[in-house]
Amino acid sequence: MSFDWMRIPWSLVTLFIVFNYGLLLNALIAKIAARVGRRHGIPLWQNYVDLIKNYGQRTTISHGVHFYLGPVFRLTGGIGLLLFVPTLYGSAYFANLSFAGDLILALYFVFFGTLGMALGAGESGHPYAALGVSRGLSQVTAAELPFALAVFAVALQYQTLSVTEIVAAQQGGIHHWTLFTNPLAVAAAMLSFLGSMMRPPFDLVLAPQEIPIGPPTEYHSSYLALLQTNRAIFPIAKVVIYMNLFFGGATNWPVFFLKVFLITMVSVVVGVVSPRFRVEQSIRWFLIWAVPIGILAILWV
Amino acid sequence: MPNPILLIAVALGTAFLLGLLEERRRRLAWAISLAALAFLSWVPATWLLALATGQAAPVEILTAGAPPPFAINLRLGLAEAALTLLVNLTGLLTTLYLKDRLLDLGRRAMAVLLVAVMALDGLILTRDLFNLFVFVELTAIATAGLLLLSDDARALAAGFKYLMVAQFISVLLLIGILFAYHAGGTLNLDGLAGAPSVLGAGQGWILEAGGGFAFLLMFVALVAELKPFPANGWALDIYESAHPAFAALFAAASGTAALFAVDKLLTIGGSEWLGAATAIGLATFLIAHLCALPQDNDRRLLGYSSVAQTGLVLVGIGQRDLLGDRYFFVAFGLLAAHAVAKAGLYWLSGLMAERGLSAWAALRGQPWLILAFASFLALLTGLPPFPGFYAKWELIHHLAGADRLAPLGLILLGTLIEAGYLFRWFGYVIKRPPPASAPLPCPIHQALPILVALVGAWGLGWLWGELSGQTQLLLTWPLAFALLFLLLEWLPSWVKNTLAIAGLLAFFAATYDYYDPLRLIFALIFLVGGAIILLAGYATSGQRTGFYPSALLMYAGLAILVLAEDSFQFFAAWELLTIGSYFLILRGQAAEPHALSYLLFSLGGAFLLLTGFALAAQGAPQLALADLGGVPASLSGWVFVLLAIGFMTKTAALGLHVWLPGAHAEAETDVSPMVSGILLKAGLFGLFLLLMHLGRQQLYGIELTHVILWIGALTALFGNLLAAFQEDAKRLLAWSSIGQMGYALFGLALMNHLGWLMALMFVINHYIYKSMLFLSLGGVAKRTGTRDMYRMGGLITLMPLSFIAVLIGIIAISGVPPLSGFGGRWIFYNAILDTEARLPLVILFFAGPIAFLYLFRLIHTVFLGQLKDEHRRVREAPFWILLPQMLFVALLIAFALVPGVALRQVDGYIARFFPDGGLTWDGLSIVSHYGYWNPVSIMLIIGVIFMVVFAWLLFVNRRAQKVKQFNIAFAAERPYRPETTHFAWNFFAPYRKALGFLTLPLATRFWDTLADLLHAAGDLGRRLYTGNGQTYAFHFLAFASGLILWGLGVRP
Amino acid sequence: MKAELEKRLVTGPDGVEFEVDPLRDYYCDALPEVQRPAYLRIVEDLFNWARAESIWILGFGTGCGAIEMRPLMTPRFDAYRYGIQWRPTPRQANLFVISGYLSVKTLKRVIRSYEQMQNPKYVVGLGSCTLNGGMYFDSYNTIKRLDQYLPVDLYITGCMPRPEALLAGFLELKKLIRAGKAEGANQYAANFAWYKANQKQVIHDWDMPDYNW
Amino acid sequence: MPSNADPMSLAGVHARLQALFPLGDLAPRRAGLAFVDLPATCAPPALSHLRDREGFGHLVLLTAVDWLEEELFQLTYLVCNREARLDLGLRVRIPREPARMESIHDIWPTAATYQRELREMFGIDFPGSPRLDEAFILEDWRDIPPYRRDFDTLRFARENFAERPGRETWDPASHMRQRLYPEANPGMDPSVPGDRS
Repeated sequence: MSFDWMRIPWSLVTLFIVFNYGLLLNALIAKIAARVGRRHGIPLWQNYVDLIKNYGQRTTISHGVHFYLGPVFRLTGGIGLLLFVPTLYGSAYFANLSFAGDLILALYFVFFGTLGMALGAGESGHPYAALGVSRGLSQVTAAELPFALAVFAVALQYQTLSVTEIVAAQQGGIHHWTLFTNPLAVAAAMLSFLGSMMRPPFDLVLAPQEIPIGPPTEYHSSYLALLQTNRAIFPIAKVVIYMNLFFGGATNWPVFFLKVFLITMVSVVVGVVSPRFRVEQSIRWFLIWAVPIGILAILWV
Repeated sequence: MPNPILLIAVALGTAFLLGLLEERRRRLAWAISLAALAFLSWVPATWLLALATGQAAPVEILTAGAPPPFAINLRLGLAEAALTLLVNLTGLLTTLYLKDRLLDLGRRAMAVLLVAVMALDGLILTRDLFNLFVFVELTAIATAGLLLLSDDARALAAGFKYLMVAQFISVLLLIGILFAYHAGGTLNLDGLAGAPSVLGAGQGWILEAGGGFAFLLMFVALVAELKPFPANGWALDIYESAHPAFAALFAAASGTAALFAVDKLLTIGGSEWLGAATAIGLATFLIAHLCALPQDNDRRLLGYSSVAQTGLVLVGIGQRDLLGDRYFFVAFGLLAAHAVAKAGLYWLSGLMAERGLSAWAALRGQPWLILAFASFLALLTGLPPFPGFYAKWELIHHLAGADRLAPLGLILLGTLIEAGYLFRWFGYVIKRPPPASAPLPCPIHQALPILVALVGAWGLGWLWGELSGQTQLLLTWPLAFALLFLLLEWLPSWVKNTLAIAGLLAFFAATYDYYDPLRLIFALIFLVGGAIILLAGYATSGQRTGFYPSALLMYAGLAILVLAEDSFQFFAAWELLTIGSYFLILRGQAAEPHALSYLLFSLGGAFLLLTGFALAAQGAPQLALADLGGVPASLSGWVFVLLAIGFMTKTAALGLHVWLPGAHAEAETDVSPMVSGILLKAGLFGLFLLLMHLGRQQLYGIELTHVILWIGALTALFGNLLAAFQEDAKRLLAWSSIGQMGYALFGLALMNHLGWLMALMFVINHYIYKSMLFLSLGGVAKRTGTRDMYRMGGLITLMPLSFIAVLIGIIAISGVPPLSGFGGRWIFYNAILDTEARLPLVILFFAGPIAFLYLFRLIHTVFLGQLKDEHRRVREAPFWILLPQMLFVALLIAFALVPGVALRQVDGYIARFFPDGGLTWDGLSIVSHYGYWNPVSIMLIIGVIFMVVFAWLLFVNRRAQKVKQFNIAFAAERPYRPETTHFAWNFFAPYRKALGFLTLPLATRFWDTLADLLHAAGDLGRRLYTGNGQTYAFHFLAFASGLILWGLGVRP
Repeated sequence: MKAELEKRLVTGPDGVEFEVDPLRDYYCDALPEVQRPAYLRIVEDLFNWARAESIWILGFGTGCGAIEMRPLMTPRFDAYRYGIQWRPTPRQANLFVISGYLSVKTLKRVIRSYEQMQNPKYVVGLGSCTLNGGMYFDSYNTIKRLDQYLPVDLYITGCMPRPEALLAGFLELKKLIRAGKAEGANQYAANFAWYKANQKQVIHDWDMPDYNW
Repeated sequence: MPSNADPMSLAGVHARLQALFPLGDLAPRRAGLAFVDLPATCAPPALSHLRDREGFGHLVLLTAVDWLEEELFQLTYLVCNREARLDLGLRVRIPREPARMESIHDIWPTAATYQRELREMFGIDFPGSPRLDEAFILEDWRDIPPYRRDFDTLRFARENFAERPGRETWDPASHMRQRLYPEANPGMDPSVPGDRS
C-alpha cells in the first residue's frame, strides 16, 4: 500500500497546534475558575513556565522500569488518540492518521495511556497511587456506559463507525448536528463527559485533599512534565471525538477552537460549582441519571 | 461341548464329595471346590463361545427324558450361557478370595457355597415354574447358610431376616404356582407363554385363563427377590454385615439369577406387566440412590447402589417391548456392568480395615487399585468405554423414540445422583489422608479376583463396543493412545511428556486434511494448543503418576469431539473429556469438592445432550450431526434447548457457572490453562455446531437465540464483576473466564456473520491469553507459596518475564490497541450494529469496563506495589513454565499484527451460513460494512510515538536515581512495613459499596439448597430402614399387598 | 532503633531462612550529590526564570505560622498570580516554607520531606522562631536556628509576619532564584555531613536512612 | 453539709458521695463548678460512682500540678454532668517518688490519652494504661520529664539547641512606650538590650 508521507509533518502540525491550544485552554480554565472565586488567577502563560520548570528540575528518582515508562504510555496515549481521529473535517491533511482505524479504535485507545500510567504509578509502591486508580476504575465503569450507549446510538443512526462519515452526515447546517437529530444520545454522552474530565464532582481520582494526589503522587520533574504535556493534549483529543460525533465537527481551526472551548466549558462550569462525589455516589449518579437516557437513545434510534 | 447338565451335577456332586472328606483336609477341600468351580465356569464359557460364534445352537435338556410338560426341562441359550458364566465365575473368584475364611470354616462352608452356585445356575437354566421354586428355595437356604456361617452377630440377624423374607416369597410363589397350574394346566414357561390366546401367543394369557391372580402372586414373589423399594431393608442389612466376598456373590450372582427369573416370568405376563416392572424398577433405582447419598459406610453404600442397579436392570427388562432385538444388548449391558463393578468393589472393600468412605484413601498405596476403583465406578455410572454407556445410549434412544420421557428423565436423574455419591467417594480416596494403619494388605488370592474384574470390565467394554454397532471407542486412536499411558506409568514424567506432545502433534498432522476451517481452528487449539501447554509439564519431575492418562483422556475426548460426525461419537467424546478433565482437576491440592461439582455439572449437562440427541434421533441409534437440521419442527425447539443448556454448562453460563471458579482455581499450575484455555472451548464448539445446524429456533413463541443473548450478556457482566472482587489470583482468572465465555456466547447468539467471527476471535484469544495468565500466575503462586494477591506485591523485578506475560495478557484481554483483543472488540461493535436486540447490549457495555477493574488489580497487586519480606529472594518461575508463556506472547503479537491469517479463512467459511455482512481486505486494512481497522498501521504508529516519547524522556531524564520501595513520599512519615503499605486487599471496596448487592451468590445458594434437599430426602428415606425385623416385615407386606391390590385393580 | 527497622530473620516460601535488613533492603542508601547547572548559561537562565515564575510550595504547615499561608490563596492576596501554588506532595514541590516554630519531632518530618523534594529546592523560614527561637527561645522542644539544620534561602521575620510580608518575601525569593543564588539543595549536598551531624544532635531517635530519597 | 441540700446541686452530689468516701470539703468556684479532695485510692471508685450513679458521663480533663516543695503531685479529675450542667473536680495527691496512680482508662477510655500525656510530661506512671509509653512529642527523651518543676528548661534549651548570636530581647511594653513617648520616660534608652535570658 502507498503511504502519504506528508501526513507525518501535517500530523506534527496538528500536534503542535493542539498542544499550545491545550496549554492556553487549561490556563484559561484555571483563570475562569479563579474568577468564580473572585481571584485574578494564574497568568495565561503559566502552564508553559511550569512545564519548563519541571523539565528543568535537576534530579529525578525512579522506582523502576514501569514507573519510568508510565508517563511515556500516558503521553503516547494522548498523542495517539489525537492523531487517530480526524481533527478537521474536509481537510486531507488534518485527518491525521485516522486511516489506521475508526471510532472503535479511538474509544479503546483512550485506555492505553490510562492503563500504562496506572501501572507505572503502581510500581511506585505508593498506596495513594493504587487508591486513586481503584477509585478511577470504579468510576469509569459507570461513567463510560452512557457514552458507549451514545456512541452506539450514533453509529446506528448513521450506520457507520467511521468518524469522517459521521461528521460528513452532520454537515449542511446546525440542525444536522447529532445534538439536534439525536438529542438523547448527546445528553447521555455529555453526562458521561462530565465524568471523564477529572473535574468536580467527579475528580475523585486525584482528590488533592484526600489522597494527595492519587496516581501521580510520586511523579515529579520530567515525568510530571510529560504528564502535563499530556494534560494539554489528551482532554482535547477526547473533546474532538465529542465534537465530531455530536456537534458537527469542525472544518477550520477557528471553529475547532471555539467548539472545543465550548464543549470543555460544560465540564468546567459544572466543576467550579460542585463539591466532590464519593465513588459509590458517583456510580449511582451515572447509573440512575445518565444510563437511562443512554438506553432510551439506543431504543429510540 | 460339555453337557450343560454338568453345571448342576458337578456342583451338587462336589458338594456331596466335600462332605466325605475329613474335616481337617481343608486345603484339599478348598482345592477341590476351586477346581469344581473352575470347571463350572469352563462349561458355560465354551458354550458361550460356541453360541456366540454360531457353532452351536441353544439346547434343551430334558431331565426325565421326556419333553415338557411331562418333565422338567432346562435350556442353555446365549443368555443362559452368559449368565451362568457370570454366576460361576463369581463363585470361583469368591472362593479364591475367601481362601483364608473358607479354610477357617471348613468343608461345610465350601459345600454350601457350591450349592448356592448350583442353585443360581438352576434358577437361570430352568424352564419350569415349580423347578424355579425349588431353586429359589435352594438359593434361600444356601444364602442363609452362608450368612449364618459368619461370626458377625449382625450377620446372624440379617440372615434371620432374610430367612423370614425368603419364606414369604416362597409361600407367595408356591401359591401362585398352584393357581397358575390350575389355570394353565402346565408349569412349563414356554408352555404357559405359548398358551393359546385370542391376543396371540403370550399376550394376555392370564387374563383369559383366569390366572391373573396366579401371575400376580408369582410376580410379587420374584420381584421381591430383587429387593425392590421399600421391601429391601433385609438385603441392605445383608450387604452391610456379611463378609464382602459374600456380598459380592450376593450382588453379582444372586441378583443376576433373580433378574433372569423375573425376565423369564415376564415372558408369560404380557406387556402390561412390563409397565409394573418399570415402575418398580424406577422407584427402587431413584430412592436407593437418594438413600445412598448421605451414606458413609462403604458396604451399606454399595448395598444401596446394588439395589438401585438391580432396579435399573428391571427398568431395562420393563422396556423389553420397546427394545426388540436390542433387548439383550441393553439389559445385559446394564447387568454386566453392575455385576462386575459390584463384585469388584465388594472385593476391594474386603481389603479395607475401616468402614468409613474416607478410609479408602488407603488405596493410594497401590496405584493399580485406584485404576480398578475408578474403572468400577465408571462402569457403574455408565461412562465410556464401558458396557453401561453403550447400553444406556440405546436405552435412552429407544425411550426417546417412543416418547417415554418420564422414565428417561428419571433414569438420568438417578444416574446423576449415583455419580454424585460415587465420585464424591472417589474424591475422598484421592484427597483424604489415608488411615494411619499399615499399608494396604493385598495377598495374591485377593488381588487376583479384583484383577479379573478389572480385566473383565475393560473386556466387556470392548465387547459392547463391538456389539453396539457404533464406533468402537477403545479402538479409536486417541483413546487407545491415552490408555497406553496407563501402561507407561513407570516412566519418568519427561519421557511421557515428550510422548504426549508428539502424540498430539502427530494426530493433528495425520488428521489435518479432515478439518474444515472452523474445525481446524478448534483442532489447532485442542491439539497444538494442548501440546504447547504440555510443555509446562517438563517443569515437574518424578513420575507424576496419574497425570498423563487423565490429561490424554481429556485430549482424546477433544480429538474425537472435533472429528465427530455423528451424535454417538460426539457424546462419547464429550463424556471422555469430562472424565479426563475431572481426574485432572482432582489432582489439585484442595480440589476435592470443586472437582466433584465440576463432574456433576458436566454430567448433568451431558445427560441433557444425550436427551437432546436421543429426541433428535427419533428412535434411530444415532444421528449424523449434519442431520440435526432435519429434526421436525415440533421437536427442534426442545432439542435446541436441551443441547444449548448442555453446552452452556460447559461454558459456565450464568446459573450453571458455580462449578467453574473452584475447579479452575484449585487445579494444578499447568492443569488450569488446560481446563480453562482449552476445555471451555469444547462447549463453544458444541454451540457452533448447534447453531450451525439448527439455526434460530422458537419455543412457545420465544426466540431462543435471543434468550442466549441475554444469558451471554448477563454472564459477561457477572463474571467480570465477581472477578473484580476476588482475592485469589486464580479465582479471579476463573471468573474472568466466565465473563469471556459470556462474550463468546453473546457473539454466537447474535446469529450474524460478524457475531460468529467475534466468537471465534474470542475462542482464539481466550485460549492464548487465559492459558498464558494461568501459567504465569500459577508460576507466581508456585514461587510465592500463595494465591492470595494481597500477600504478594512488588514481584516485577524478581519475576520480570512473568510480569511481561501478564502485562501482554491483560492488554490483550482488555481490548486496548494494539494487541489482538482489540480485534475482538472491533468485530463486536461491527457485529452489534446488525442486530435488533439492543437491551442486552446495555449489559454487555456495562460489563466491558469492569474487566479493567480485575485486570488492573491482577497485575498491580501481584507485580507492583510493595514487595514483602518473605518474597525478597523469590526466583523467576521455572523455565518450562515460562517457555509456553513466551510462545503465547509471540503468538499474541503475531495474531495482533496479522489477524487475517486466521480470520480470512474462517470468514470465508462463515459466509456459507451468513453470506452477508462479512469482512473485506483492503491491503492491510480490514473493512466491514461499517468501519475499518488496520492492525499493522496501529502497531506501527503506536510504536513510533511510544519510542519518540521514550527517547525524549531518556534525554531529559537520563540520571534518575534508582530508589527502593520505602522511598516514597509518605505524608512526611515512612512506611511501617510492606504489608501495611501495599494497598491490595478488598481493592475495590467503594465499588463493592455501590454494586456489591449484585454479587449475592444466588446461583450457588440455589444449587446448595438443591443438594441439601436431595440429602435431606435421602436421609428421610434412610430412616425407613431401622434394622428392626418387624419394620422390614411391615415393609414387605406393604409392598406385596400394595402390588397385589394394584394388580387386582388393573385386572379384576 | 524502632523494632520494624531492626534486622529480622524471614523464612521464604521455599523454606530457606534469610535476613532482612530494612534500612538496607527497603531504603536507597545513596547520598545526595551537588548538581551542576545546565551547560549553557542561557539554558540555565531560562530554567532559573521558569523556576522563579513557577514556585510550588509544599503543603506542609509545620507550626502556627501556617495560618498566615491560607490567606495567600484567597482573593485578597491571590498568590497564584505570581505563579505560586501549593502541591500536596514533596516530590512536586520546590519551596518548603517552615511556618513558625519547629519542634524536634516536626523537624524530623521536615527533614524527610525536604530530602524528598527534587533539586533545585528552596527553604523559607517564616517568623522569628525559625530565625532565633523567637518567643520559644527557652523551650525544651523547639529548635532556635533553622539554618543549622537545613539550608535556608530566606527568612521572613515577624511574629507572625502578615500575608503581605510573605508575598514580599516570595517576590524576594524570586529575585534570588532568578539570579541563580538560591542553591540551597547543592549547599545541603555539599555540607551534608555537617547538616546531618546537627540534625542528629537534636533528633535522638533517628529511625530512617541518612538521606530520604 | 446539710443533707437536705438540693439533690441536683453539687452539694447534693457531695453529700451522697461523702456517705461512701472520705471526702474533703466542697470548694465551690462558681455556680456549677466545685472541687473536692479525696485520697488517691478512693478516686477511681468515686469516679466510677459519679459516672454511673450521678450522671457525670464526661471526663473533661485529667491534669497534674507539681507541688515540688511538698514532694507531691496533685492530680485533678474534672468530670461533667451535662444534663445538670455540673462540673466537679476531684483532687488527689500522690507522692512525687514514686509517682504512680491507678489508671482509670477502664472507666473512660479517653483517660488513657491524658495519662499518656502525664506520663510523658510529668513522669507519672499509670500501670496498665494502654500505649502509656508512646510519646506524643518527646521522641526518645533523655532528661527528666520537662513539666516537672525541677527541670530547668532554659538551661536545657541552651545546652541542646544552637543559638543565633546577637539575639536581643526587649520587654514589649516598655519598649513600645519608649518608642512612642520617649519624652515621658527619659531614663530609658530603647537601644539598650534588656536581655532577660
